Amino acid sequence: MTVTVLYFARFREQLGRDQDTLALEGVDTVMALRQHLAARGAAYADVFAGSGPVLAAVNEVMAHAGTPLRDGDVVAFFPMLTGG
Amino acid sequence: MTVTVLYFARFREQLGRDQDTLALEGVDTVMALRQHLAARGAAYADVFAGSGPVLAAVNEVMAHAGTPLRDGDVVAFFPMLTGG
Amino acid sequence: MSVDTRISSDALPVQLASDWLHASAGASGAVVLFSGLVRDERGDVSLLALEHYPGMSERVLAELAQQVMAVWPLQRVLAWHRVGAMAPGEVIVLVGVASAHREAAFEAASCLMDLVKTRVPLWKRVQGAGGMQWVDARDKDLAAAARWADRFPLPGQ
Amino acid sequence: MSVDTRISSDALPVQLASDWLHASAGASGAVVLFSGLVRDERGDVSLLALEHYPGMSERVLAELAQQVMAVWPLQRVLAWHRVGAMAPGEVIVLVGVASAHREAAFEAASCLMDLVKTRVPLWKRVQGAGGMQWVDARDKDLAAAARWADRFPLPGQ
Repeated sequence: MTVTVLYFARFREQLGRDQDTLALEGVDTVMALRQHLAARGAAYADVFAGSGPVLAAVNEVMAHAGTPLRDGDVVAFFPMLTGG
Repeated sequence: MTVTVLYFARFREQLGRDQDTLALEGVDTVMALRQHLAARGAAYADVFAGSGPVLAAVNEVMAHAGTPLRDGDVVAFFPMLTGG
Repeated sequence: MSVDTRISSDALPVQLASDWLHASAGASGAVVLFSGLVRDERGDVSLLALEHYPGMSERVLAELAQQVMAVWPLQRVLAWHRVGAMAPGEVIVLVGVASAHREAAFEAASCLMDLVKTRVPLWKRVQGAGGMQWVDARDKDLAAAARWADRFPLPGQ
Repeated sequence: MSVDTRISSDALPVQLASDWLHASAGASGAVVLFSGLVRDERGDVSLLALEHYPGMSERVLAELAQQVMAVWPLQRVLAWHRVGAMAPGEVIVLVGVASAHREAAFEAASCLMDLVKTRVPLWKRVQGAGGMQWVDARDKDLAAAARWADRFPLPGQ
């Protein structure tokens, strides 16, 4: 299946990009996607296997580690929110 | 001694006047003045010996029953406050 | 630090109040402005009239604003109260603060409103179907004001 | 009952927000309007920039306003948030409500601000002496938002 992955704020800067489009096999939850991303290289490991909190949204709704992924999903990863 | 007594809101209407200037003997606290006023007639009795709360200020500062009175004081009587 | 209080029989200019509070921007991160309006009570109220004790009302309002300024870290405090006759929808009272922090701003503005309702010599009556009626003090307002009693002891001789 | 939410890269018009909230006057007896401003931190901050997740930020903000409307008796709820670059003193966010009662108005406005700070996908950075820095989430904001957790459960799939 194919998912679009978006990166925001500090993560976008650390990765030097704002999105990836990934063809995935056997990656069927947010946590599995996060582990998959952590293995893509040093910058990805810093973001996805580092000590800072990683929030996720699937199709613009806040998600948790076990949220299932489906073909065509848009998954966004971002740090803690600091609006207002 | 002489004191000026002011009446506000419902009290002013019940008494049909907004102030009295009184020459007093032996009336030396707010409570004593209130009792003195209650004896002045039916309308005064309704206000000053009735069941409703009576607030008082002496020289524009909130007072209590035992607040002493001095010559020249301005004493105001009024019902509960309802601003805002 | 700056305080602006007034009692006025003219319409209260909301925008002027808002502009004044926002003018401390930069230092302040938070402005809260409360407007109290004459409610029509679904058509039951056609007029509201506010009587005050001239001299004392101004002085008490100014003192309350100063006291609130002393309790919370505020840059500006505003309290404008209207007296006289007002129609439904008109502004009775404006209370606002500017502060570095929003928690302080909300708490201070809410406190000052509670105190204005119960400590300034003001009396309200409304014109309804049954003629002009004095409004009774509400237990809810007294309870709200009682929350602040320890930090704002009642004056008294 | 009416809700107005927006995310905008233009300056937020405080007066327009205030006017809209006051336009339900008559039914409403209380308007509370909160403005969040860029603090200069005594000269340490020269610029603030807000990034958002377009699409999601608008949707979450609108949902929060609707949820607040469902919890308190409100006539109007407004939540306008600015994104992009801002100077100290400029307005970042406006949150306001109109209600029949002031207790509801203060509580609802304060709650909505707590939720806006912690649930809308927005990220702040500031330009200071050390260059452009991402702002960390504050424990205080998370604690403030946690007060409402039972009435405003977090969405999630």
